[in-house]
Amino acid sequence: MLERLAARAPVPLFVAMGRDRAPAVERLLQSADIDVTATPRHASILLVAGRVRDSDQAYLDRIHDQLPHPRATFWWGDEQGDDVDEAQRAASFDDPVISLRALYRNLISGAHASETHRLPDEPPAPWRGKGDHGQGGEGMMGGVPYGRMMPMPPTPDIRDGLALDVYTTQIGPFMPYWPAGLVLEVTFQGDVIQSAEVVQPPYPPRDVDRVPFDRLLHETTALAQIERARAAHHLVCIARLLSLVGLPTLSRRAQILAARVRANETIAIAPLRKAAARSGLTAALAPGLGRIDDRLARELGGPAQRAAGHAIDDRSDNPMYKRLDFTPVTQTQSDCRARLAQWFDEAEQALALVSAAPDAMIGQGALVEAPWALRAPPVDYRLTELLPGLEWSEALLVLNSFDSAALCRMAPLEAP
Amino acid sequence: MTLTTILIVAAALIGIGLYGTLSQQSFVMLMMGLELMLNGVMLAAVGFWSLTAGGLPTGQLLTIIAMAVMAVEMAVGFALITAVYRNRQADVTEGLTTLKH
Amino acid sequence: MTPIVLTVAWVAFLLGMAWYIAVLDGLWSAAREGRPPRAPLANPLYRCATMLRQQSNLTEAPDLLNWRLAPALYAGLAGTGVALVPFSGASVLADLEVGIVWWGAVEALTVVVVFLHGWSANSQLGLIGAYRYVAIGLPVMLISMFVLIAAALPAESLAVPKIIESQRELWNVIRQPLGLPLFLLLGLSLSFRGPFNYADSADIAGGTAAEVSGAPRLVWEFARLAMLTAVATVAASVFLGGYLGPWLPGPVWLVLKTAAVLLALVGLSHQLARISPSRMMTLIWTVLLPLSFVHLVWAGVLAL
Amino acid sequence: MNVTDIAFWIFAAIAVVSGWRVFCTDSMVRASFLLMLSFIAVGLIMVLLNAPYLGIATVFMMAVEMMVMALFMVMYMMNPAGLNPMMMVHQHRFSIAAGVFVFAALTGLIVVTRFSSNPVAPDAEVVVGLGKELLGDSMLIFETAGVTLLATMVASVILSSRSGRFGEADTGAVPPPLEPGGEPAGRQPEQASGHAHHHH
Repeated sequence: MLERLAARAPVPLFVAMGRDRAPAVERLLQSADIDVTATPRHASILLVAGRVRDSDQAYLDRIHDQLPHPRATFWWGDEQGDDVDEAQRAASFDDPVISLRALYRNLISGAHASETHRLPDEPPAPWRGKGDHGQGGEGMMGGVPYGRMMPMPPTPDIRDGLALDVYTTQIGPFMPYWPAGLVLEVTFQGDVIQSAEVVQPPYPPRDVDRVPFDRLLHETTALAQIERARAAHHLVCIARLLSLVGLPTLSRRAQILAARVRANETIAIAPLRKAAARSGLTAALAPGLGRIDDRLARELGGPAQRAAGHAIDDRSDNPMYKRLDFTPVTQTQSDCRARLAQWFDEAEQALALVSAAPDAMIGQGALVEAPWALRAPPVDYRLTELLPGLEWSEALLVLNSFDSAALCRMAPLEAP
Repeated sequence: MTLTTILIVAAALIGIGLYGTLSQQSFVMLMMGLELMLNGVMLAAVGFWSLTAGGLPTGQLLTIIAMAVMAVEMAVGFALITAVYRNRQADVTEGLTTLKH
Repeated sequence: MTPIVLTVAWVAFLLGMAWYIAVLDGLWSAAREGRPPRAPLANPLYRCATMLRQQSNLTEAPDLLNWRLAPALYAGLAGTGVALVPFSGASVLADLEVGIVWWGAVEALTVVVVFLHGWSANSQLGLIGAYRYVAIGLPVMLISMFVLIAAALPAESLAVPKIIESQRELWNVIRQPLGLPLFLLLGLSLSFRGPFNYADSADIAGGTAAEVSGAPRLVWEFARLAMLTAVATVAASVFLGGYLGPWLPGPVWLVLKTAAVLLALVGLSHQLARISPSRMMTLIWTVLLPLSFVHLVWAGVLAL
Repeated sequence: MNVTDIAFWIFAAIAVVSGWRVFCTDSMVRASFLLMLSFIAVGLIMVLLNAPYLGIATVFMMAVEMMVMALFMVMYMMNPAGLNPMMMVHQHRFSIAAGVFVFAALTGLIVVTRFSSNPVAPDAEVVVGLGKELLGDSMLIFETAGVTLLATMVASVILSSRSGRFGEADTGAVPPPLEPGGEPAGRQPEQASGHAHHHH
């Protein structure tokens, strides 16, 4: 009885976003048959979307072992060999919902055996503790459980100077609402970030977003395709911010719009924008939050640069766009709000261009602005300078107000 | 449940509170000892009020005042701890020595 | 009603309302996303079954006693909140002379229990959720206490049944117009939903519930719904006259009013964006708390 | 033994045992919530003693107070989140002796004293009586308590804020010298601070 009921529930799924994940990943995630969880502890299936770096494998194993039994892994779009069960993988162009549901049903009924631990379930260092709850010993500092570091000496707090203990931990690379692939070592005081260091850089922008732009290098491409790719990319970025401010339903709406834009459907963004504004999306982003200076904005290029008020866009010089009276939209404030408004404006503008010239073609090799800054130089600025002093929730908003290309450029691996 | 048993329980709370106040090094734990003593005092006050004063309203008032004292003690205590901590990074009684000698 | 009947009604009310909220949640999000709802009536049950089917995991060296106890205590607190409210003039499970004060204790203990849940799992994101919740939960609780004291003024009593009886002529929602909106914020805060979801939000991977799975998680999620029910029931009684109403029997009125308040609460939780905790603190201390003072003064002047 | 007696003994046992465990547990958070448990048990005894308002107000107040206490504990103990156990006591034997002595002395006094018996009537309107007393005859006392609390709030904000009397507190609010170019007024604290001590 319990099993029959449980088998009909939406599949609780934790998604580990890899490199070059399938174009349909957004579409999958908004399916009503799927329940994307915020933590592996709530999921039954670990979905690995795309390829995972070798250095991320250990993180993936740790997440895998956090899933409660019964559990299974599903690879989607990763070229896993034949050693992986047919029921647990799908090619990137497949729609895996049916396979996922089948896997989940078998998992619940016991037909598919639950996966065992991948890592040994033992402490990382020998036990050195005492006490009822096993955390330590005696004396002023308490114990040293498992030979772990004791708290750092206190540092003055950034906000009011009260020097308290700090806490250092690694975050990423598969955290929800976190730039895929990025691993940061963050030092907290309470939930305020004191310092951050890049352990692993984020994944570069996905192939799916680049397809029309790459194609343009060697063949004539429809303007509509290019602008649709831009609108879809921006909508996905907007969806992430919507989720972060506690509007998951609107976020799913943005994801659905992005998937429909990719499927060449005609959509309107204005209703979403209006609903988001009515829900207080702008109020949720504090004015001035995540403001970057002019130099950084120029170096980042792309939407971040235009959000700072610089009307620089490769499309301005393109004859086809000139014929359509294209002028770049800009904002002035260069903060999270401005970048969000820029995404909305550019997505709306892109769709307006599509409807103004549905059949226009862009010649091979023409210079067209990508949704992010494709040709910008390396940035002499670190993400790790942007985060200290921010609360955790604000830091996430700031991180997600940049596209993955900008993040990649701001978070290279620091030289040891 | 007689007055005697209630008062003995209150005495036990006061005794434990005194032990805590005298033995703890940390300011905050020290304040916990004080609170536990006040807990015993409040219990004794309500016991007297209920079983010997025949429901005289001023008896309850005494307990309310004890609660207010507790709130004052706690607020001022934490403020002092914060002030001392800002100045000296001290959170145990041995950290303060200016009143010695 | 005999105590046994009352107890059965109390349990049925809590379970039924929790299911009702879960259904409303599903319908509301489907409508907002513009897609048909997925098995709207049965989906909550399916999810319950999923959680029951999952293993209840352990973290490294958790405070197991507190971790397992916290969900049950949270549900229990919600239950005592509902027990304060009379289903009709003569039937109330806990006829407490100081009902409003006990409700205040329920709010305060809820903050403690949620903190314990996040703390005892021995995990950093859970702890961040716990701290955030305390920072927001305590001042919101103060607001609700002022609002409830204001509602007790015209009744000249701290007992919930007397407060209901004092609304025979005029409901408190009209007499004290600021009360209900301020009290609804408490509902969102006590069960951390929508704009007040600082404890279990997705940006900290589920916060205080980030490490819990299986049956304890089911109890935790049920307790959140039960607490929302408790707030709605108290709100329906203190501001909307509870069981009072023409034609229909008292319990029906109470259920209808509670369902209406819950609809408003679910709507608010879906429609409003969440601002950062520090800005919410500023908003509460500088705008909402003074507003509740004004409300109390207004109620006091009227009661004179 | 009736139900009230059984309840009393249970609550009394909870109050005393959890009060004692406060100083035995090795985690700050557990310590403050054990103290809260002790207060809740005492509050429920008060309800048994026909003082429902006082009893439940105790539960309410102590839940808030101990929550704040737990946060302060974690803030000021060099111990992230109070998860690491520790034992921090001084003059231990003397404290135990003092505690036991006070308990024994009080108990002795209680046992030998004869108390008059005048219990509160079961149907007395104690909450109404308390309200009338607070805002009637004893208004002055009540208001004094209120003003004291207000003064406390002001004082604690001043004490704990960053801007000290002679500059920012954490950079050392040093009073000006009494004569030009002299030593700062007042006594200088020694450099050995409690916190640095623990990190040896």
